[in-house]
Amino acid sequence: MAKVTQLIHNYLRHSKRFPHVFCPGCGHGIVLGSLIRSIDSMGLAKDDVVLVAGIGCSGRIPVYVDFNTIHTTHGRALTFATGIKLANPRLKVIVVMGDGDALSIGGNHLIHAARRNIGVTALVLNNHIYGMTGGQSSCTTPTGSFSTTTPFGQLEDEFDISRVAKVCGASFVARTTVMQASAMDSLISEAVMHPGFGLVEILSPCHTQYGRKNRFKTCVDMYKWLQKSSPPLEKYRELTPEKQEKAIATGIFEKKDCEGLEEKYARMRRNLRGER
Amino acid sequence: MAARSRRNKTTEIFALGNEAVVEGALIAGGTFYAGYPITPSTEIAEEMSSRLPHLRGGVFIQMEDEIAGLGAVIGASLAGRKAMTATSGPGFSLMQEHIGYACITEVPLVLVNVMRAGPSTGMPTNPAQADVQQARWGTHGDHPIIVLSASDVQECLRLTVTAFNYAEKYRTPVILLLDEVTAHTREKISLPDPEDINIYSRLTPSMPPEWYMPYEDNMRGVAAMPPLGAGYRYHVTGLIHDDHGYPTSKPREVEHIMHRLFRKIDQFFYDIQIVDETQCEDAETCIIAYGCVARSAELAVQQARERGVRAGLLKLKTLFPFPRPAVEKMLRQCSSVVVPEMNMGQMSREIKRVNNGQSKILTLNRVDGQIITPGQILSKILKG
Amino acid sequence: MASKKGESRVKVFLDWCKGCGICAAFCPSKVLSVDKQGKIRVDHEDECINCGFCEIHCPDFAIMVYPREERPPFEANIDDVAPATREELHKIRNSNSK
Amino acid sequence: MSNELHLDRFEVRLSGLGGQGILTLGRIMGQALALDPGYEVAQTQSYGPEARGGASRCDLVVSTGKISYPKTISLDLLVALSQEACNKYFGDLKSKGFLLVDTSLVSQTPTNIFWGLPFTTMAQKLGLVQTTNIVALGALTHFIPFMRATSVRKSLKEILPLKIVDINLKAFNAGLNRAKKEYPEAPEKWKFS
Repeated sequence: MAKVTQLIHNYLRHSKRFPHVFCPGCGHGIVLGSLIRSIDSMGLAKDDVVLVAGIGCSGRIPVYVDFNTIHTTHGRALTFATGIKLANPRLKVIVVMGDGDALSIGGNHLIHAARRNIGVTALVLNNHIYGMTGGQSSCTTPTGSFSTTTPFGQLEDEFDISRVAKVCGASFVARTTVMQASAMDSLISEAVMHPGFGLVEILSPCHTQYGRKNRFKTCVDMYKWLQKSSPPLEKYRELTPEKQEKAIATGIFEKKDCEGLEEKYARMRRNLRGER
Repeated sequence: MAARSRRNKTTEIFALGNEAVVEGALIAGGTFYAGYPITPSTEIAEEMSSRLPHLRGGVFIQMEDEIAGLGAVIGASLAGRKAMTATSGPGFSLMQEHIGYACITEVPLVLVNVMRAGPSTGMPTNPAQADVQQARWGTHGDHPIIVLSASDVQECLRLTVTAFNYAEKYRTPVILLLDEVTAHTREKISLPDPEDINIYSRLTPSMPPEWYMPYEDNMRGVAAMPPLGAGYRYHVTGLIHDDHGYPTSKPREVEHIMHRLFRKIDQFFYDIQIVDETQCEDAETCIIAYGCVARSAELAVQQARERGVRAGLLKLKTLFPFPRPAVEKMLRQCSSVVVPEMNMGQMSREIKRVNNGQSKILTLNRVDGQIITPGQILSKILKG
Repeated sequence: MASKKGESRVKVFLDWCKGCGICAAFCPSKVLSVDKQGKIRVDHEDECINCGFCEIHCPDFAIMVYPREERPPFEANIDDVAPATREELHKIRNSNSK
Repeated sequence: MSNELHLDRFEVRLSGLGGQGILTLGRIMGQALALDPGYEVAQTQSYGPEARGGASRCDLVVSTGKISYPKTISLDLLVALSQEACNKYFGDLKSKGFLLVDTSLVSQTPTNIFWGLPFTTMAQKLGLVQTTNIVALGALTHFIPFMRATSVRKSLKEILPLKIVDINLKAFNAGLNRAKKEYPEAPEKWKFS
């Protein structure tokens, strides 16, 4: 275990100033650590990994890590990733997005990336809020909870990111939380190794913007709440319907054998060119 | 599809303007197209979809919207491809944010916009030249950009090659403006032998990666650009960044990159400025035109000469950076200048800006979705 | 991964620690606490069972656990150097005057 | 190329209903004139938003020298394959221009001086009404003196899908022969400026 932190340090950009910009207790750092560990465990070269991010807190992740990193426009990270993957299928393209990034402004792109099954991995960091802009409600802000733009409680129903991805045809869908870092490591590895479109939804609490407005005294309270309310899928199934209502299942929701779009395209090209 | 004429023995084909764009792109080394279909630019996508898969590594993808189209093009360009997209009015509006992204991250790409008439959905199958200022200033924030305009089918091919060359040489998005008439006219064009054409590709770094600076300021103002995965790991961001690519808000570094972005285009101005002069040497009345209107103007000049009026035509192929020296020369020389265009005066605004009272400027604007006829220009010349 | 008590040492990079308290709150052996400065303090190093929770859940990569017998990370290997004792000083002085 | 007729903006409009193959006709004709005898040709089109039905038109400007303005100004020849097109575009014809109509669909012409052949009926007799445009193309090859049958056939083979080339060549010959038979004098009537 001793080498874990040192290993992470090896992947960080030494020219960047640390600590990073995330608030104390923000889960995004844990995700970054997990991402580094899983990439290391898969034995991928730094050069072969492209980390693409959108705008928002999650968009700040790539700059710290020594891969090919791209900080794109709001919500469009998946479109850049699609271009990169089709242009050079050898690259492992990982997209880091926030909930607002992926499902609000970028909802269309998520739907279609899942549908066309492009071989990129999307990590959706769900903190239930627009963190960077100051805590406005997002499409995943739970019904009834408060934000700077829902001062009287959110009236709209929230998106279930994993479910959206699944019905859109994503061939690998999983959910985890930052309280389960080891599980997250293996889920990310599995998603990256998966040939088609893989999506991992990661619950990453935002105490600064969401927790404070919703009766969480400290960020540790949020982590405790996460620990309590996110049972693995098997346990979740055993719960009574009332309890299921309040719980958030974690684990793998979808995994099907498939071929990524870039592979299909390459095959079509080989056929047209008469190559084997 | 079905639009492509099968190759003749000579290298002449009978093709649409849109098809000529595709020929140009392929000659220039384009291997990636992502876009969203929109009239009157669709033939470009259709043609690309049937041609690109035959190329080694060629990729065509139809994205979910124009925003995604340009996003994928930027991604592919970062991965080392010569990439392009094509669109029309509404799609061009959607692409604006990504044009700015490509400007600040200095990603080479070519964007063809076949202009429509009117704002919003406008008139899909009628010509106009109403996106000239949008092409220049569409995306937010100060930025330099190269905007070209083709007036006939052969030019569609040539200028597409030029657009790719500029994009690669100066690491910048290049916008090629067409209009419905140019895009949908079929004409005979000769396909140049690729060996007769200068093709430029971006410079890639050749040094140990640790010493590579992705946005280094050098004499050219254009840094070398490696494809993703080549060992030069760097950070690409739409935030204002320093020479290493990391976000910065230090006033000195911000000023530095903004000035360099403009300088890299400015210092190559005379390479970028392309204009055609027709009978300008002794002209007293000059028509300054671009796109399909320049062809009407050509006939009008001929007819005016037959009536003893010494008219000339300055055809602008580069719209931005604004070809000021070429225009100023005609403003000094001629007593009147006619600016016919199919908008409410987007280019004449630029010309008036540099006029300084040297010449009388007559505008001729048509916005009914019809091309300006030679007769209209002629009567303007005769009256002026 | 868990080992016996007393076999591990804990290192905190205080420059990077933001004091969120996650490691302290979830440490099964109560090794850590948040001090008045808002940084993590290692209180009971001997209690550490090297479960690894704090390392992989520290958002700031600011904490590491390593085996006791290993050389402490980020310290120079100067074990065989020590300031002179009084006797040694005396001895040196005597030998010089000889 | 030197023994070709010298042309200065010879303008043709092909018009009819969407779905009659007006645009294909224009393309084959344009390519035949541009690539083989080496004229300059600018072919433009205009059509309604609907893919089938509605008005359709295709203009060609043919010239020995470079063409500046690509659209038509006043027509030397108007080909109308529908009554509506004939009514609509007759006014764009030059005073000395010629009119060619499909007599199976155009029953009333605005003038008594016109060339007319029942293209649609002929195509139906051939067994494929879709070849109407190519029957017309055959006739046009006779009427337009600088258009060579060999180059039109070549262009037709290049543009049409392989499967339907044979029937269309048949249609082409039918149009050409019928026009030769009924209007043997026609090609001599042109006066080129």
